[in-house]
Amino acid sequence: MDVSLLFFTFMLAIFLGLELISKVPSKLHTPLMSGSNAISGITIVGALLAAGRGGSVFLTVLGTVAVALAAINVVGGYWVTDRMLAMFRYGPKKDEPQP
Amino acid sequence: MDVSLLFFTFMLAIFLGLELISKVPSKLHTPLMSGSNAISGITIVGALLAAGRGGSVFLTVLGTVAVALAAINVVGGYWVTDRMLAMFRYGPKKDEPQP
Amino acid sequence: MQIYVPGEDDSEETRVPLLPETVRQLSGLGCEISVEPGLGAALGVSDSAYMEAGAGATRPREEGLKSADLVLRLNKPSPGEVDILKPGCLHISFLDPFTDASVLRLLAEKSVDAIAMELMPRTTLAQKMDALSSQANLAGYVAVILAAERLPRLFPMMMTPAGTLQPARVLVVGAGVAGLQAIATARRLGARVQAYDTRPTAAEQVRSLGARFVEIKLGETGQTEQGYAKALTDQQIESQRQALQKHCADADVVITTAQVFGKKAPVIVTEEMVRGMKAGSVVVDAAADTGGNVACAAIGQETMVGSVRVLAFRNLSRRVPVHASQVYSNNLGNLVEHFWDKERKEFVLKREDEILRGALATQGGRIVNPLFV
Amino acid sequence: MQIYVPGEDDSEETRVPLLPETVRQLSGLGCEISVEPGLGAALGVSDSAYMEAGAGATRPREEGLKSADLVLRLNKPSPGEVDILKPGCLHISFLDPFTDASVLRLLAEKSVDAIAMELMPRTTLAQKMDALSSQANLAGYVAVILAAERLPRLFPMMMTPAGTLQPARVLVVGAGVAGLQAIATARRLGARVQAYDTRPTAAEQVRSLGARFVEIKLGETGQTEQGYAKALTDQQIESQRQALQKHCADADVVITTAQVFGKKAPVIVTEEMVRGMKAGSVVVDAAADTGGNVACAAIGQETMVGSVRVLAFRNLSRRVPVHASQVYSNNLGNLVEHFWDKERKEFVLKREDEILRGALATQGGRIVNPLFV
Amino acid sequence: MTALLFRNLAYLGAAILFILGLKMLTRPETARRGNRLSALGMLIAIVATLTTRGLSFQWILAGLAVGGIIGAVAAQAVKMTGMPEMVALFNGFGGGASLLVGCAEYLYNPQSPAGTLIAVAAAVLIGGVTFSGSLVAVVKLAGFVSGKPLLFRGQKLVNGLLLAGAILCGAGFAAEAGHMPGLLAALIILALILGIGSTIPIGGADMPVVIALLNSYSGLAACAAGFVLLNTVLIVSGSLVGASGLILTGIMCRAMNRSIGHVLFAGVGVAAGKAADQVQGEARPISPQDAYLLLEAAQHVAIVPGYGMAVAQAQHAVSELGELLQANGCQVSYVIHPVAGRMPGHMNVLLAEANVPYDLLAEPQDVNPTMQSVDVALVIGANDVVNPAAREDASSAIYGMPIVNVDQAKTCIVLKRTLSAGFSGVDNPLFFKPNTRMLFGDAKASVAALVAEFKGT
Amino acid sequence: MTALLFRNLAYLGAAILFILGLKMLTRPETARRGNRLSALGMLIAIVATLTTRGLSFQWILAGLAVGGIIGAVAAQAVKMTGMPEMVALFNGFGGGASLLVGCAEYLYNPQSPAGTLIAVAAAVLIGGVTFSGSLVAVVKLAGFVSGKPLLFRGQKLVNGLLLAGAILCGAGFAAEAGHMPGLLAALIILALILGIGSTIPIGGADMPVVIALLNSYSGLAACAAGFVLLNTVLIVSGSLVGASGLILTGIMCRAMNRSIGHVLFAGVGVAAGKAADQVQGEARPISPQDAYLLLEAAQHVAIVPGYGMAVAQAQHAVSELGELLQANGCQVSYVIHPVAGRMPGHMNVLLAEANVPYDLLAEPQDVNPTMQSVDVALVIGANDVVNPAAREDASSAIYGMPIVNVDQAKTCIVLKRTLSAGFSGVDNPLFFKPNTRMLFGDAKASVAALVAEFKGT
Ligand SMILES: NC(=O)c1ccc[n+]([C@@H]2O[C@H](COP(=O)([O-])OP(=O)(O)OC[C@H]3O[C@@H](n4cnc5c(N)ncnc54)[C@H](OP(=O)(O)O)[C@@H]3O)[C@@H](O)[C@H]2O)c1
Ligand SMILES: NC(=O)c1ccc[n+]([C@@H]2O[C@H](COP(=O)([O-])OP(=O)(O)OC[C@H]3O[C@@H](n4cnc5c(N)ncnc54)[C@H](OP(=O)(O)O)[C@@H]3O)[C@@H](O)[C@H]2O)c1
Ligand SMILES: NC(=O)c1ccc[n+]([C@@H]2O[C@H](COP(=O)([O-])OP(=O)(O)OC[C@H]3O[C@@H](n4cnc5c(N)ncnc54)[C@H](O)[C@@H]3O)[C@@H](O)[C@H]2O)c1
Ligand SMILES: NC(=O)c1ccc[n+]([C@@H]2O[C@H](COP(=O)([O-])OP(=O)(O)OC[C@H]3O[C@@H](n4cnc5c(N)ncnc54)[C@H](O)[C@@H]3O)[C@@H](O)[C@H]2O)c1
Repeated sequence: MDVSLLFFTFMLAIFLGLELISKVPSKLHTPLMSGSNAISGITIVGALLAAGRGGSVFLTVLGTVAVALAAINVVGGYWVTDRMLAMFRYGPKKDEPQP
Repeated sequence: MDVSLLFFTFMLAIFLGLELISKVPSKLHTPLMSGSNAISGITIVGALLAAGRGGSVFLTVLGTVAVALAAINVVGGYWVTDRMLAMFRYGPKKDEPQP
Repeated sequence: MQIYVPGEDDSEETRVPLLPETVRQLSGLGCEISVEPGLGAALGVSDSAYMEAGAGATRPREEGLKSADLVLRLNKPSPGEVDILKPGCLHISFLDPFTDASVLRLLAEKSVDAIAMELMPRTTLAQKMDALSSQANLAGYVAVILAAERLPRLFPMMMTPAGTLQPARVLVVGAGVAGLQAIATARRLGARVQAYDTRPTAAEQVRSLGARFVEIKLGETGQTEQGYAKALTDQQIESQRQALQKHCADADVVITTAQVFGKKAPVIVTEEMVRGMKAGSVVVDAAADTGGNVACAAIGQETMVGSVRVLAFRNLSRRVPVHASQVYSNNLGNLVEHFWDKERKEFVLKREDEILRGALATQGGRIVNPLFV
Repeated sequence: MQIYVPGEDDSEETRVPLLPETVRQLSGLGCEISVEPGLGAALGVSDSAYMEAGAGATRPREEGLKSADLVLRLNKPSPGEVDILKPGCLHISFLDPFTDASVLRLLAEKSVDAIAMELMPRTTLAQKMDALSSQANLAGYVAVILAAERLPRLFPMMMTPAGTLQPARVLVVGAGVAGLQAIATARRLGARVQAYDTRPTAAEQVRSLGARFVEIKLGETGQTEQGYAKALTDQQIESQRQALQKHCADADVVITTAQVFGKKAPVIVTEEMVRGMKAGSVVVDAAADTGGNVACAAIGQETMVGSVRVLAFRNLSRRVPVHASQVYSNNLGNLVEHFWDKERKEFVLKREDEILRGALATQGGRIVNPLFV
Repeated sequence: MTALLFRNLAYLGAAILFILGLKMLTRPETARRGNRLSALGMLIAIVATLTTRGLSFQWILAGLAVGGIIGAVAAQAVKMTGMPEMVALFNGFGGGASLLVGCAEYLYNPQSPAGTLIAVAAAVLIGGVTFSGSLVAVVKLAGFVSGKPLLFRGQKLVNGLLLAGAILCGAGFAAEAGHMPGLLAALIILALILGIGSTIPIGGADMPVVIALLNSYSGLAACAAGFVLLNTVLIVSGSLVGASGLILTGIMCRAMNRSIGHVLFAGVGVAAGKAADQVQGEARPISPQDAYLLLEAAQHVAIVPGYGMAVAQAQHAVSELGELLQANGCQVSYVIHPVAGRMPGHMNVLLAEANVPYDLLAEPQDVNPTMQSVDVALVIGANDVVNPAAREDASSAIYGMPIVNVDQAKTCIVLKRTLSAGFSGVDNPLFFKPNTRMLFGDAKASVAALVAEFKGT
Repeated sequence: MTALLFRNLAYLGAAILFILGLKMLTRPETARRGNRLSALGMLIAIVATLTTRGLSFQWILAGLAVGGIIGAVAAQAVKMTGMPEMVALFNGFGGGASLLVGCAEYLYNPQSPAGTLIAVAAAVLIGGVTFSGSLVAVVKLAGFVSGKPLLFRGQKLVNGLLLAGAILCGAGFAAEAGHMPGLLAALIILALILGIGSTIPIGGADMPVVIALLNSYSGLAACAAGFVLLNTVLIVSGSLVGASGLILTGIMCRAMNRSIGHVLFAGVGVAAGKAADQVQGEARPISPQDAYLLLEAAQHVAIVPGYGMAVAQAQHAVSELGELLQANGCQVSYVIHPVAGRMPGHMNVLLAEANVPYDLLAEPQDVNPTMQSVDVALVIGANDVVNPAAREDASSAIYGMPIVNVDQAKTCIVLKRTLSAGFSGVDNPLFFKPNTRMLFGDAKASVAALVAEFKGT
């Protein structure tokens, strides 16, 4: 049951991912890539478990390295995306639509 | 775990449902409604279990009624949708795009 | 009610005051109409066409004028004609009162109630009977066509294998009804069009036709409640001339339509400005009827000023008599229908009516229009 | 190489064969150019403008013609002028060989190599030197403007407070270069335009300008390799007339531009058809130069046929001399440049060249053009 | 285990087919294929369910046979005009089935955890509302009772109380760990009454919207049943239908120029007219999206240009919109009032420039007599020439001028920037009529937005 | 239990924030807010994870601190021009982390079921490819090595073998129930080599596309890690990024006029030119969608109309497209060749009718000298007037005629219905040039489709 449910979730997320993005102005290509790259740093959740869960020192070190790598990805990714987006001039602020 | 996973699935399906439909030509409003109504007949899965699982006669009858109702919904729903859609003339057949 | 429609004596007049179609409209209201024999001859409309449309008879001018309750005509009557009108009858036509108000006196003396078409107010409601507008509209078109026919170059731009032909530059001075139609027509032909007017609202209207508006700072200008322009001070006229000088020099065609209601048209284009234009350029003074905007124009004629051709024909709409007659005839028809009392089958002169307050020149033996009292 | 440009004697000729701009282009190639004094006078171009542009000198006609290696001019030379040309020189102008081929003989006798502008092939490459096209283009525009000026109604549709003015109906017969430009111009002015041509490809071209194409079934028609129309059989002409009759009767303006290369223009519009038109309508015969398409037209004049006005002016492009001169001058300039050998600084007559094969009338003392051998 | 795995894979496949099917149903070219794909998914889900160990088939087959035959016969027999009722009926049965599934599951296993009981309550509540609401819709649509909204004072209050009661019953039921089946019975009754109570005040004209909404509900009911059974395919399909149904309801609402709030909480079917007469003085704005939906569904559109079109230089965009409307099968006419613009023939110049064929131009007197049959009158920067005061208000300065009677069209959309008056300075009551919507903004931008909506399909 | 529930709810919230964030990142007005929402989601997920019972924090904090600081400093310090490298680098680290997570999980619990082991292998394989591939991209972009593609014979074969080997190792590893850790080590090595091997043949110009693709991979790696840990938020977020990244890759590819196949399997960065010269004789069609992407990204567009525009009566649509391009910040000129059309000034009449300002019109001699700086030359139904044979082929009947040198623009899109010749009957080699794309169909329909794409944004 569990695993099949996971596959359901997986399938739905894939479909959602495919639907979510349809047309992106070219100036947003890089920020979008960078922003979604930051999301893929979610693997940090696994890394945290690996680093904190104990086990051999080797394992812990492995986990810690994973945490560090993932943290770079997450922190750097969001930050750099934010910097890129800060450079844009927006159009009319007032009708900034809610998502 | 189970239940939270179900909620995940639920959430994803809701989002997907919201994204899936954005602009529908007015002549498709009724068929789309009818077609998605047929999908909601999926409750027949539950009805089948209720009717076939045994238990008291009352329960079985309840289940059977549920099966019958759901079957009407499913069979009638798809059928009537197909009939509606059969009436449309399509534009150029050749560039019928894949979904 | 007996309606009579006389023709015109002026041999240059090509228009016909009333067409069979309007006769049909009016006889539908219950009017009895008679027309002068040969009324429609200039346009090839036969007397029998009028009869078929519901006219009762043709009558010679004198007989017709004597007996009519309502006279519909194009231009003002001669003093002799006024003299034979039935007292108390209603007379509708252009009266040209600003040039010569004596006819009003004659009409008043004869106790004729007279509506002067040129006094029709510029309101939305009155527009259907506004003959000044409907003729000015045609004049604007004609002005451009006259210029195009005489210009030694094309109006539109063309990029051809034998080089690029630059579009003509057209300057329109005065963006009232005639000016706007001139702008539209010149734009249609592909010219680069600039236009100028003193009324502040004109800029938007010029742009609404896709042309450029020439901005000249003159200080206070403004317009009357009727939408007519106010006359400028001498100093304003002077600075306006200066500012327009270089626009004229650039232009291949200058069309002037500036008028001031009830006054002589302002002189905007000086001889110097005309002489400063390129050889072969054309100037059309479409305000010739009220004295003209171009200093060196010979009213009514086509002359060369240096190497520039200056046209100052009167009554430009006469050059498209078919449509000019159609719109004038409709204006008259709409006017009569508007004030027609269907029960009593007669034209009712309500003094309190806004339109009549403007357009009525004489009533009950007196000149009633405040402009001429 | 000495180039000489003489003026024209015909007082009706308003065009100038070469403008200072082209002089500049040619002297840039290394030509020595002299012009007849007063060459540009008709357009107000002074002799000094030519000098500034690089012309070496002004020379009286006789002197100039005698010494020139290359003569560029507009219309064909008089026999006397041919006589004084330098043998072996090159002469480029319209020669009107179909009307009168004798000038070719004279030129050949004098051993003058002559290019006739009207023989220029209708290929993509030659288009920049194709004077027939560039003049026809202007003629199409002029034809419409002439008609508009004379029509007693407007071209565009207008829905006004005084009624709806119907747009003029324009029929264009012959949709070559002139016809297409006429269509475009009439459409710009807002008329309802129909057009007709015998060449099958014309329909698409007419529609590409947004006008209606009148379909008439005539059987085999077709066009030559050059893109010119083939002459019709008598029977075809007859059925064409019949079919066009009712379209003419509906039209306010008829413009004919039908020509057949090297032949007299076909008579398409009969007097009966003209008389069947509405009073005040206008017919412009733009094929007057080659005999005219309208039976009752007086070539070169404006006449009334019944109540219809018929115009059959020659050389319509003369009415827009500024642009007509510009394009002809550019045609000449492009022609010389195309065949100019930059090394040897001279005009090279390659006999095998496709363009020259068409346009060259005489060479080396013989008439070489196959149409006239 | 393998059977379970197989079943779950089949469910996964079915869900994918439903998703694809729904997606394809939104495009005319693929709709029919989409519906069939989704039917295939349903077949797969049913067959997979039947492989569950320990099911006895006689009852199931009886139920399937009876239901299937009824459904098929009904679907085949119904006339095209009766489609909406039929859809509503089927939908009601679906809701009823979910209700029964919820009850049966509870009765089968009364000692369920609280979560399951909540789900049971939800399935019963939503299913019940769907069931009875759909039946009311059927009855109204079929004309068994008047389509008129049944209104009484305090209706909203009653419905609110019913809902509150139902929720309380459900909560109590779950809190008591299912020991009080009476609460469930009460819940069922309340749900059925609520379904009726919330549907009867809605007029027949709004029924399609109501059915779409009930359809969304029946999806949610199935989803709730899924939570009862902890069955993923039910949850996924149910919530898909629930969510997309909501979107569809919104789309249909806007295409009928209704707000969902109005549909649900007032007898809008007829009351729109009445209600709005009272709000004279308040103009109703509309978004380009909603205006698009109105135009997209229209059979006959009258475009009335005025000076504002000229100022905005919107003629090319207008002409393009006209072409798109025609391509959509709609009859389009341009009604040119003689005094529109600022010079005679102003509109003609502009429309000719934009290549609008002369045949499409009409004068007011040609169009006015049949204005009632015009679905949408699109007023583009005109004001005085569509001012009904000229007809209605004898004291107005323009009284007596013939106008374009756009106020008599089914819907009138006015494109201008503000509510200010036109050239004549006379205020325009058109802007406050119940069937008028204001599309504020520069006319060119607004028309371009409409064009974009059309092309974005 | 409550902690678990809380954690799962937090994960649910995080996933919702990721979804909203991604959606908002696609619109300029909301992008920045979207990115911050998604960052908030990440924070929530991390904090929630830290509530897991029994975690010891010292290592975690060390890792977080080191990684966080490095990330922040790098992100702050990098110059705008260095952004792409930086993104690639971060991405590589993400992939590396997934690889390590997979390994660690296996080592922690070597007796996992086969399913988990498959997931471990997938995480390691995809993570490894992402890691080494990203590093190659960084090195290429930063100019440490030449951006040129490194090509050698049999490269594709080698990569294929590497991939097959990696899959075999993974399968063996899972089949042996994890008893052969050596296979895992081998898998790691093969994955790293594969990442390098599949990236070095790609030219520097294509790197953005490659990074987008590797980004999609790193999502999938995270998803695989999710399957290892049976953690939903990982699965959901990872597959979201994986799927949307794939779509983004496609979008970017088309905006750069590349096909994804070319990017991956040939050294397209420079080879496009070479390869295409050989395929002379084969015209490359383009869809309106792809043409839109090219135009949307263009800074300077030259529109070259011809007789086909007149036949199609496409002038209004063309004018509208021009306006949209200008509104998009692009410089637009209309290049009118003197002989275009069928009468002198043919294009002028039509463009004037469509209100194209005279200032935008240019003659060929004005534009030709700077044609290299034109991003897209849009040839609308012109043929002879853009035929490079007039310049290149002395035997051609039109040799010597000046043409519009659209073949020298960066990209040339030709709108016509077929490959047939124009008026002159001369065949046009332009259609087969490597930088030419054919947008087949009626010009009006094609331009309208482009306009629709622009407006649909
Ligand atoms: N035809 C003639 O010969 C002539 C001559 C002179 C006067 N008139 C008079 O002009 C009037 C014509 O009637 P009409 O209905 O055409 O015009 P109107 O009554 O003057 O109304 C035009 C409307 O367009 C709106 N508008 C202006 N710019 C706009 C823009 N950029 N985008 C959207 N809307 C815009 C204005 O409202 P917002 O400001 O709220 O946008 C205005 O209310 C009549 O009263 C007539 O008598 C006609
Ligand atoms: N300017 C003049 O005065 C004049 C006069 C006469 C002749 N010409 C000659 O005409 C030519 C003009 O060159 P050009 O480049 O403008 O035109 P062209 O070379 O004739 O090419 C026009 C192209 O447009 C395409 N086309 C036709 N209808 C179309 C439609 N509905 N949608 C999309 N494409 C369409 C055709 O290709 P498909 O069939 O594949 O679609 C054709 O190849 C020159 O050779 C010139 O010499 C010019
Ligand atoms: N309400 C209606 O339905 C209606 C109908 C017709 C006209 N009008 C309005 O009436 C007004 C006058 O129109 P008209 O054409 O009869 O005016 P007109 O013929 O009296 O004058 C023509 C134009 O010349 C301009 N002018 C005057 N002095 C000038 C100067 N020194 N320099 C430059 N321009 C100068 C005026 O402003 C006017 O625009 C306009 O506002 C017009 O819109 C309204
Ligand atoms: N290749 C080029 O660059 C180029 C340049 C100019 C013209 N052309 C082509 O040359 C051809 C001729 O053009 P033109 O204007 O010089 O032709 P033209 O002046 O010789 O004739 C004018 C038109 O009259 C038509 N015509 C002849 N007999 C007719 C009849 N009985 N009824 C109706 N119409 C009749 C012809 O078909 C032609 O279209 C056209 O196809 C044109 O496109 C090509």
